[in-house]
Amino acid sequence: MLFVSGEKWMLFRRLSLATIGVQFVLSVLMMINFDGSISPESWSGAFQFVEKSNWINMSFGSIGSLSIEYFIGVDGISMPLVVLSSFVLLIGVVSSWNIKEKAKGYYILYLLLSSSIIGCFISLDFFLFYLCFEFMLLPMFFLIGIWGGKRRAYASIKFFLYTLLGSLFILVVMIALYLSVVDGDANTFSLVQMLDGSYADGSVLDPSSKQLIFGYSARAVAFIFLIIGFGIKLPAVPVHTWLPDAHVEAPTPISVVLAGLLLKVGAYGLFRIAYGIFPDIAVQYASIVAVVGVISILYGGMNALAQRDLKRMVAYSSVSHMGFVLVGLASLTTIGFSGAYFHMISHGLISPALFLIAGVIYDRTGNRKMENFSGLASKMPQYTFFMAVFFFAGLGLPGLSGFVGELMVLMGAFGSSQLSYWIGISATLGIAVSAAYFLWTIQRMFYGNYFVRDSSWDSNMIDLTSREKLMLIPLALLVIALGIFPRLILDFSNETVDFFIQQIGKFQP
Amino acid sequence: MLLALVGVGIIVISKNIIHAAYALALTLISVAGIYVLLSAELLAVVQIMLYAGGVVILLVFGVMMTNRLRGEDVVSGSRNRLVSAIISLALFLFFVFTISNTDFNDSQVHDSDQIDKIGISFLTDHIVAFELVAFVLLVALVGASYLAKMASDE
Amino acid sequence: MRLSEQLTSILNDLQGAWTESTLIIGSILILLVGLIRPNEMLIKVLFGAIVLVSLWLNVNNSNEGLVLLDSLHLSKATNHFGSLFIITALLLIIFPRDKKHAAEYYFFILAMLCGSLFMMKANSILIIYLSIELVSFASYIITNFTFKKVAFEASLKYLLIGAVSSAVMLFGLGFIYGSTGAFAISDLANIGSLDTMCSAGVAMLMIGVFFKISIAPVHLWVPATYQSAPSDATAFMSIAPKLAGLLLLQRMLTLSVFDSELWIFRVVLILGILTIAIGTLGAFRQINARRMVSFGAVAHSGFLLPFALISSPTSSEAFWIYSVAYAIMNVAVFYLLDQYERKGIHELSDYGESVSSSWMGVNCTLVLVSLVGLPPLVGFTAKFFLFTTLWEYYLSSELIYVLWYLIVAVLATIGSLFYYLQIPKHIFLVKGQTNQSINFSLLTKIIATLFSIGLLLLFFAPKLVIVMQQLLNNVHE
Amino acid sequence: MSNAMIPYYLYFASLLFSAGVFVVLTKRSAIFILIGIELMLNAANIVLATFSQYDPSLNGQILAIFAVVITVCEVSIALAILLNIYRKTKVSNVDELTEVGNG
Amino acid sequence: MNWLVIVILFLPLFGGIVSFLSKENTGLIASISTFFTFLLAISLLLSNTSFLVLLEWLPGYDLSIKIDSVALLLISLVALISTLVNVFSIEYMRSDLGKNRYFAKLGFFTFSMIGLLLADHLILMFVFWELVGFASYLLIGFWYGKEWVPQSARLAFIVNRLADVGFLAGILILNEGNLSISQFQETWLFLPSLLISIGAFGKSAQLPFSGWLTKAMVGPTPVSALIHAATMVAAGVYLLFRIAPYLHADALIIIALIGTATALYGGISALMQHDIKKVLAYSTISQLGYMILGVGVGAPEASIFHLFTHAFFKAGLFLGAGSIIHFMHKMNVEDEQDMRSMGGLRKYMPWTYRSFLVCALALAGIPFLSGFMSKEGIVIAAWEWASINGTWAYLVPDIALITAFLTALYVGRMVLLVFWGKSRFETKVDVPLENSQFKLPLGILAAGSLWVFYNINPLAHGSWLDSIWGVSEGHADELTTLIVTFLSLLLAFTGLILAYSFFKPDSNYEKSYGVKSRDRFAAILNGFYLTEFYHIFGRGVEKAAEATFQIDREFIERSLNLFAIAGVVVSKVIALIDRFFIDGPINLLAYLSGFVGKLLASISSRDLQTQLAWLLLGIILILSLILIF
Repeated sequence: MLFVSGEKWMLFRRLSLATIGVQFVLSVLMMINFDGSISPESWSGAFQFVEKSNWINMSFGSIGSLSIEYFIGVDGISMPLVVLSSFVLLIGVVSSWNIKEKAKGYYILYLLLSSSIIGCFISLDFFLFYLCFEFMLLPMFFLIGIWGGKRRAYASIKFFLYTLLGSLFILVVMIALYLSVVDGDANTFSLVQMLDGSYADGSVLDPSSKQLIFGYSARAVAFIFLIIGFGIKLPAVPVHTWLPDAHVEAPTPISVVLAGLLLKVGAYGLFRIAYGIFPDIAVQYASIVAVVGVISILYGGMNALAQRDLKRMVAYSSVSHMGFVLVGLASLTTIGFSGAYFHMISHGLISPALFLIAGVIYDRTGNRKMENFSGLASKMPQYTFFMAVFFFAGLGLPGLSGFVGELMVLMGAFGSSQLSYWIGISATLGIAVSAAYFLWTIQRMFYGNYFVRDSSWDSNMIDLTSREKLMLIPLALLVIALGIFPRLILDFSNETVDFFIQQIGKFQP
Repeated sequence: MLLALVGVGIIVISKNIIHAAYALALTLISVAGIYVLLSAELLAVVQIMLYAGGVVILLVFGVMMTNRLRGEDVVSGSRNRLVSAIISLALFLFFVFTISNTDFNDSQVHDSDQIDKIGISFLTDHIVAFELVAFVLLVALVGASYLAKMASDE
Repeated sequence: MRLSEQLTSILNDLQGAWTESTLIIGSILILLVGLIRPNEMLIKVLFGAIVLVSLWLNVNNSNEGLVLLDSLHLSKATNHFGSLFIITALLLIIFPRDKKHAAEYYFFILAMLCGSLFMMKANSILIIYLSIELVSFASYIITNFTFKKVAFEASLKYLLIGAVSSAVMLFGLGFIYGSTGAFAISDLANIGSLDTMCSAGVAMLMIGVFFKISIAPVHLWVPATYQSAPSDATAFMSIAPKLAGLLLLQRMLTLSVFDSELWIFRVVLILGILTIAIGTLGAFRQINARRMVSFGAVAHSGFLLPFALISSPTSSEAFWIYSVAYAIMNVAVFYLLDQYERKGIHELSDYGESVSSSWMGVNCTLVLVSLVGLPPLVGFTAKFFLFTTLWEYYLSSELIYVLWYLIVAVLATIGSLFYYLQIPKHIFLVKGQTNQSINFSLLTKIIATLFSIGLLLLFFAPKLVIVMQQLLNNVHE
Repeated sequence: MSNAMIPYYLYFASLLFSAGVFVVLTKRSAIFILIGIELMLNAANIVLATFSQYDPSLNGQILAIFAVVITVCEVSIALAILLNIYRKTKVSNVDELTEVGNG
Repeated sequence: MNWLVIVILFLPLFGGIVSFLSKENTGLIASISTFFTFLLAISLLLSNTSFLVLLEWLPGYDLSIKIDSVALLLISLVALISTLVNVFSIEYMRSDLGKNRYFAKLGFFTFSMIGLLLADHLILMFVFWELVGFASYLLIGFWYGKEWVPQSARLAFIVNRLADVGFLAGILILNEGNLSISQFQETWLFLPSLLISIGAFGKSAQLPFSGWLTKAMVGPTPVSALIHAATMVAAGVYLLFRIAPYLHADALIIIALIGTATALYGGISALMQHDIKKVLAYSTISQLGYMILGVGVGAPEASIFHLFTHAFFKAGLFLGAGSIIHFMHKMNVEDEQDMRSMGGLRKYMPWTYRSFLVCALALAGIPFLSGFMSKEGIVIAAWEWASINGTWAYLVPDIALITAFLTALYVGRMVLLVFWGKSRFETKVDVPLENSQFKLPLGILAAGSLWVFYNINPLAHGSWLDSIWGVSEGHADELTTLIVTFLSLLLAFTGLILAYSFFKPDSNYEKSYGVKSRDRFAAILNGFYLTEFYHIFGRGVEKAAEATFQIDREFIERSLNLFAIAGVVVSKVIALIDRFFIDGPINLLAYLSGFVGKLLASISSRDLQTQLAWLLLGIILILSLILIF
């Protein structure tokens, strides 16, 4: 953490850059050392680089003890996400280069945020996970609330409340899980034990105990709670409305992190916790989740089509894209899971880039309304080029990473035994919708005769600076690389996902 | 007992605080009589001394120092009669119900040297309470005098 | 003879009441010193010394069980909770005091403290009554110490409500006494079952204690009083008597006699739910910061209430953690509010003026977020333990009310965000009308920071709370 | 004095208590309210005294005596506060005291 | 051999990239690279290579590339036409600023198209399918500065995309671990067959997706020649050719009907156009209809042959049109593509005229030219098919014949109006003005339309290429062949004669043609308002999107904030209760007793006694709870 006194913002940004840079290098090193070919026998065998030490251990006399552990490690699912996070965070630092106001606070919060995001991905203790999950809220709240746009107060509070609501659902499930899962004799928060399903006999969430809460089985209630909780973070329709506001009001780097990583945390939670711990219920509720996903895809897409604000459009496109993740999860097939997973990664690259692109125009003019611009292509060809790469990646053009994820998700959806064809076909329609809104945007803003609403902006309409290129080029390269060689990522996650599906397969009818 | 009821009646009906205060004195004295009937002589004495002698005079003082200073009527309006009546009636009915549901048969009267006994238990069984009440008195004394001083200061 | 035996046992047990005796004597000392030399610093130092001595005595107290001829009941819990109260009192030193009236002021604080200790330890119903009255009297009087008209009003209302509830309680005590012949809580354990009259008595006794804990429907005095009483007195009032009352109630209600009395559980849980609801919903509409926080405190009383019903080790552990967290948070929040009020910031909308002091704003936010119960602050740990306890309790008791309680508590936690966050919202997000710059002294900032660090630290190392418990019980591992 | 009389004392106490409640609720003057409270406390004392006669250690009576003492203190504090209020506002009716709070 | 495939695939892309980076000679580099691709493909074709390559792309999903002679032949075709178009474009785009970009995009397109032809795995095919669409989008939108250009480009892409949704959904329904065309065994079910066919319809501009093709004409004309005549639009046919054996019978019928309808639609629409490119575009639609029809009636090999020949003559026509437009542009004619401003171009550009005429006649289906040979095959197959399927099915060959007549008619009209008669513009030059870079491609393409390249017998309906696509011999009986040949020849010549009689120089029509009058056949001119329909559809979607957003803002948002609002409301209610709870019962009782008075006046929640009343009420409730429980 960065508690350096003084008022020099230069110092802060360099320090944070260095910190995040080191973080990135370390995570890449880790990834290189990660062995993706291990096929796990059980969840406890799936994790690597495990570190474990006792953190909180309280004796409760006869009841047992509360033990919370500092227990971290990565498997094939979290490893690439860790790298992605550090990468996107790095981009975020670079893009916050021109934040000078209250820079100290900004960077402190930013680093707090970054460590909690990474913490989320690597923690193997539910409590630790939850902690990091919550920990993201406050810095985010302030980052949006202080450095945001005009309606920042509204947006940040909305964001905060929504996400908090979600996390309370998760909290309830966490407590229930804690009381049901044992490691040896003692109750534990260890995700590994939860995943391996070592339940205490007769406890609430023990699959064999069939405990009812309000007439539903306790496990179903817990699963639904988790879906709601992470669904808010994801965000899925109909609990997505915080997202556009938060994005629109957040400063560019924060939008980048928000879209690139925070949404992934929600998805990761669904993977790891909702689907990992409750595979039996996941099978039962597959079609409901899929329907929510499809609605998110189409609904988000239609909303994006109606937007006049570039950032808002991108925000809704995120809703649409995260719908694919839900569909992929709901398919409960290897390809669907991998697809959902891949889509997370790819969206983690595309959406930051899209927000950067929106940020570029905002930096120049202080305006993002589409109707205020047209024909930018002739004035800013490089900008247009990058825009095209990411827009087309967003609409799922083959050869770019967006396509692979969508394709795999759809393959999963069609291949799933739980879902009817109509789910898949409707989800496929989402591709057309995304084409519509991205292309429309391109047409309105970049093609046609050059025009800006306010002639005073004219002088600012310069092409990309080298700093902006520095951010966009790596993203573009990665998007293309992943589009052509998806196995760059999938080789890491493959074994884990296979094992995952095996676990779920036990409950398939 | 009847006397007490009369006093209560006056309090309830009266609008004049002074009248009410005197009626309270009447009630208190008759309650002291009841104490005697209940063979709680010490309590009766304390009742007359502290209550009838202390509280009522305090109250009258209070009335004098507030309303009277202004030369106004010492009449106090009343309100919410119906609700209040319902509430108090409900309470009363509840108590009556409770009491009538209870048997009081296995007890016997102990009639001995009360004052001795009480004095001893003040210093033995209830020594803590005794000290405590002393402290409470101190607090109240300091508080009341302090507040009164505050009032006269400003 | 019996008398001499009694006297001997009193002498033997006297150690059990040393703390209180010290406090009584100390308070008189303060009063005297105040009469002779009304020097603020001197009084503060004296106050600190008295409190420290009593803390030392309390920690070193080794008596347990019934002492002083069944008047008091000592246990590990009374020991460490007593120390907690004393420490809370000690913390009050950080609040700045006006020169005037310092001696009297601390006298009443000590009286409150002493009363709380007695209340917590009371066994005889006589002591219950007296200690509650002692605390009440001290509170009534201390409410006046802001010397504002509103304070007088508030204290008069407080007194009248208090008097009514104490009359009810006394009536109830009479019922209990009458129907069972029991004159102490420990005697209640011996009776077979409760008849209607005794139940009524217990209920009315509970009303009296609820008055101190500020549970609905006897919470009505809270907002007015908290709003107009001096900050430190408010902080103390919201901690020591409340927790003491809870402990008393816990000792009483967890007697096996009441196990079969379902109505008690229902009534307590329903009132708890009601209290949470009223506290939370009431806080929404407030525009005065202090008043809002006081509604929050009412909600917290509701959160704490179930601990009075549950006697498991988990519960007592959780109770302790919640109490410690609550004590620290409340002292902190009232300290901060006090500091802001000293700069003329009372209403929520005034907080926009303080945008220039963002460091205080951060501290403020941390404390309030902790009150909401979010990580990474100890408020979360407390809530977490509370929920865990309730869940366990639900599983063991199968009372549907507990589940509802849990649901309401979770919802209220969400709801509490809406109002607690008003202050940070105004500090950071809404600009004030005037651009006067408000600066806080370094000392204030340091103290506020220490509070924040404490809240964070206890979150990351909740073990410290347990260690503290052991230390306060003079147990060394 | 027989056991049979007990309920009647208790009825009487209840009546007194209820009357006190009524007074507390209806009268506007703070002093009147205090009088009401006195009635309630007296009722409680009667209950205590009633039961005390069957108790060899007379605890009820002792409690009642303490209660009387406490009541006196209470009244004195109340009057002191009232005096302060009166000095400030020239008001002694509680419903005219509406300054605290905003609802 | 694998490396050769990769070279073939990536050479055009590489050429495109290099030409993008190079300052000068961009077109030359691109041309050379595609030419080498062509040579390579031809050499592979001649060496009769055929193999399968597997790539593991996703874990567990091998993508297969299959090289066989059909693919190689078509690759050669694509490479050849691409080369020619590149050469043509060097001159055509000489003065354009963005020509680097242009050649790069062309290279990218060629790459995608070759990839599409190589793909054996359906997903891989889909990948390139999309890339082809994307490249087309880029090229259509090349002159993005004009307002309607990007709009048209977007329309083309989205229409394609919609069809692709069907394609993808079809593929995914089929997906059971194997998606390589060469490894399919059984006939597919109806749904996936139909869905995949929809994909093909989209790319091949069949009804109802035809509209995009005419819109696509806003791109540079060489692009139209390459993409929208010869290659991309043929992708759908190629796909259907590949999967024809596995298609469900019902789906085949639908394909046949759609093809027929499209053929007729294109033919009618082409009749009335004024824009030379539009004529060609509708004609392309019509011809594509033929091909699709061919697949539908079970003669995919005839279709692919038609595709092959059509590629030559239609590319020739488009390049010819490009040459004309280029010329008109130099003449500073305002509507450079409007036939109403042309006329008598024969003498200014004789080379163009000759090649254009050859190609046009090939299109009309005149013997000795390739069009005749391939089109006959389809019509004969349709006739055969109809004879099996019953009376109603004769609709298909009948309409095909009518379309042949229409084709001859509009071809004749176009040639006459453009090249014959007097010029309707101000001439500035008298000498023929043609560039060798124009002549070469035009010549090659026109030559490619001659019969000799396919079969020595000008009246035969097959060619030596038949062996490549493995046509099944001798299924048509002589009589049918004879009748059909006769009929179509008759119709074609009738059409030409009719056209001549209408549009011959100095005819009434020809004289009045330059006058831009109101069109009597607006519906036909506008292609039956298909694109307008798209626009309406698009607006509908837009409206729906707006509505969704409204829902989002008004409904979802509200209902979700209900929690907060509910909180506020409840707190208000609490306040109200606080204030009126006492009032309520009092009110009631007051009415009853007629005792309405001051009681109600001064009750408020701040008031102590109300609070006390609350308190005591609470106590009573608690106490009564004891009794209840």
